[in-house]
Amino acid sequence: MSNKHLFLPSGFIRTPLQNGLGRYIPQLQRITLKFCKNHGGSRGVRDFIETDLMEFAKTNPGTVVYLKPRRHRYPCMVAEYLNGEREYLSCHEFSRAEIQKWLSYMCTRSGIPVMRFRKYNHTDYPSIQGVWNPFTHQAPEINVAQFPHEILSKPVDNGPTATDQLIEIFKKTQIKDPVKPEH
Amino acid sequence: MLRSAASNNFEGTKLNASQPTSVKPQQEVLENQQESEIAITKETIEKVNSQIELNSHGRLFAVIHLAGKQRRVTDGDLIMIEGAHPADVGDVIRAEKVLLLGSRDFTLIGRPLLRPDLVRVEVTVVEKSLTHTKTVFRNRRRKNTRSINFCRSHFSIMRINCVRLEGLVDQRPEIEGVDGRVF
Amino acid sequence: MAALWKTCHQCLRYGLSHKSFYPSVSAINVISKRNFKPRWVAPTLREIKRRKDVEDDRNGGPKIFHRSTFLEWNYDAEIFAFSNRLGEKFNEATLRTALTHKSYVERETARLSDIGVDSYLQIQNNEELAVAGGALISKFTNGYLRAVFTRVPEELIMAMHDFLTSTSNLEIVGKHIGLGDLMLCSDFPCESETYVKSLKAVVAALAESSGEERARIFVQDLVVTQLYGLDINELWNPADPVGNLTDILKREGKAEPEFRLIKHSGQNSVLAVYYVGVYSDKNFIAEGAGESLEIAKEMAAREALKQLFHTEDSMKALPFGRQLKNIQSKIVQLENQPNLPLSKWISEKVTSAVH
Amino acid sequence: MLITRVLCSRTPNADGFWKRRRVFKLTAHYYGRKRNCYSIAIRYLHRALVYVRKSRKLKKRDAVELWQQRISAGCRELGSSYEALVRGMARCQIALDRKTLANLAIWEPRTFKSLTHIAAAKLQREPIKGLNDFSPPPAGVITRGML
Repeated sequence: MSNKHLFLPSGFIRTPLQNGLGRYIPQLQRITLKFCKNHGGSRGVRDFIETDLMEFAKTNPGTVVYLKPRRHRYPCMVAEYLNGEREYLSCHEFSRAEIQKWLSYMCTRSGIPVMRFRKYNHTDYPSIQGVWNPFTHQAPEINVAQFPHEILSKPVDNGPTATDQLIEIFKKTQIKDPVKPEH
Repeated sequence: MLRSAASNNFEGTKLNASQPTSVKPQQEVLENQQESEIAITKETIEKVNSQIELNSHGRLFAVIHLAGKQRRVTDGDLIMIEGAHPADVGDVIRAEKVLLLGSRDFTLIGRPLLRPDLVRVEVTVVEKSLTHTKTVFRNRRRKNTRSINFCRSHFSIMRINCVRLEGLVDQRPEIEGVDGRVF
Repeated sequence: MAALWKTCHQCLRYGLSHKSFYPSVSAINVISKRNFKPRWVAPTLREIKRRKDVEDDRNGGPKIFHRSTFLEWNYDAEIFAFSNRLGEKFNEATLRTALTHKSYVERETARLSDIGVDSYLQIQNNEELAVAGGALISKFTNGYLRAVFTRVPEELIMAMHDFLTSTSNLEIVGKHIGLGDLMLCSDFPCESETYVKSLKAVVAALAESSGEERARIFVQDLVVTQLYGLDINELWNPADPVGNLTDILKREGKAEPEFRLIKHSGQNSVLAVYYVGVYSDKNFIAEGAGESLEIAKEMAAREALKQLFHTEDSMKALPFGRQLKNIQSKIVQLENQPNLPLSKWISEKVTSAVH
Repeated sequence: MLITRVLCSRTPNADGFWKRRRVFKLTAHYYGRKRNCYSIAIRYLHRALVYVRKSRKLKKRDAVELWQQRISAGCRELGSSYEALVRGMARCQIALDRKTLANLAIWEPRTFKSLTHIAAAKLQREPIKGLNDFSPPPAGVITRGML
């Protein structure tokens, strides 16, 4: 029994609460940015807060942004999603651009944990004309046919067999003989 | 490209058997075949058009070409697009490359694509995230040389909102491919 | 993400000769660093985990805390984000009352009276809003179901309505729009009734603040979409499909349904399958399959009924979201007009009702 | 990328526990000492990671073969053949790929049947040597000279 599923779960693509069917609801509920006011490792987070945080909050009104200044702690961001999942990312020595990138990653995710997808599509209606079964392409005549039947009993014509080909070759040689003058 | 309503082989063979076996001048044989074919064509197109008008064709499925791959989609499906896709979360895109559209009773096959004014497939971007960490590991044997690269590539999950037939099959609008474009 | 950090570390330990040390995450240039954990880290973590397990066993599972007990919690910002996330405009007061439960108000008044402050609290609870919301939700779902499933008998409409407005379904919806943290109630973790009540109250609050039209679209987008992917014939099935089919055909003046065996295979084996077709005065209606003749006959009758009601597997896709724009008026009109019950169902009467 | 001075400096005596843990997580499903002993497990882990890289291409090749088998099975039941279908469709500018055709063969049999008949009709009009000499031409196909 493989324990692989313990480390990297696999599954099929899905969305929480049929998202996108009725309307699209952004799934990121809250994001908490923890940083230290003086430590060099939080410099990127501090730059981000000073410059882009307001603009980020305006573009994502559906997400609450919490800032948590903690002395002598490594910076990190924790995202909480509507389906209850929490995602932790350490932002130690991140640049401002990296913080922006990872924040946009957190915003566009759906909270479903990262997994290996077994298939790249998901449909609840795989077949409309009915799944193939041995009866689909069978002609109903087979029910009332009396065997041996002139069409159904005929073997699938796989082309001339070897003996037929030999006979043909022999016939071709036959025709040439009478033309030759008698010696 | 339409097929006659006769769905399987054997009814067809009866049709052939009923045709006059004695060889007639070529033109005439073609003539009466033309009549019956035109009648069948008109009748088939009439049936499909009536289903389109009454919207009684049931669920539709389409084969669309999106981001390099062909996918069979129907209403409400989820598809995954690998690689960075320009559309952002919540955007609605219209998939224009529709190769085939099918329902329970008829199939419209594009050569290679169906007219854009005939079919409308709308797609909403529901999630944009990174895949799980894939390892690219190279090992040169007995040379104590190994290299490992970790990669998380972009992907987007999209919801198919609707697969809809908008025009009749044989009526072409005067100017084609203009809808929705601003001049 | 943590996995990435740990596996990055792996490459450094191999002492690579020529390859670049840094994992090239093609998406984002994440530069890994060497993080060597000193010798005391592993045993310490092991000890912490052991103590945590002991504590969890003692009080039966890990202790969970309500989100509002965290340091970073701002109720006004959460309310603001809640309405923006759903794309709806609520007025602040009604939304707050919609989210406060009677149990919370009682607990607060009890707490205040203990301290000696017995002033009457101005917070109203969401009882009336919940009742009004419940009525709105069932009205909107009925309107949608009758407008989309025009040919379906009233029994199936009721079954679908009961499924959509069932506590389990509304609880799922409530949880997934983030009510769990916003609700002010005394029970934690909240029971499903509290979720259902607050969802109904939110719908009523939305109807009050931005009109019934918006509330209808809200219910269609969130509650009714739970019908997607569900085989509605599993929700309700006629008890005696053959009898119902004969009644319907008689009422429509057609001949009795006649059942004929079309195909069969594996007759006296475990995997026997019989295909039985239903014919009414010699034209084919539907076919069904089953392990025995009786089951196949019943399935054929069921399939015939599905075709009459237009609920067979290849039925039209349910319209959601933007597809509903052009039938909103019909939905409003059909909200209180029930469909025909099964006993009086005739296809002519049904089609005429539609036009 | 230059390796800065810092990275090459002496490192504190790091705990090998985490290095081994990372390997044992990936070899948890191996058998016997390959699962538990680091020096043995690391060898098999390297082999496994190389297989992971190589199998990415193979997986795609296997998938195409599988589709090809399913399409040819579907065609043969309908009296045509895989080559006839693919060649016929190519000549009619129908650009469906093998994944879609296999999907249609299983889930939408009537569409697949009409595709095989169109391809057969096309080949009947412009025969390819050795392709459809034996299958009876499908009846009920009206091309209105558009093929």
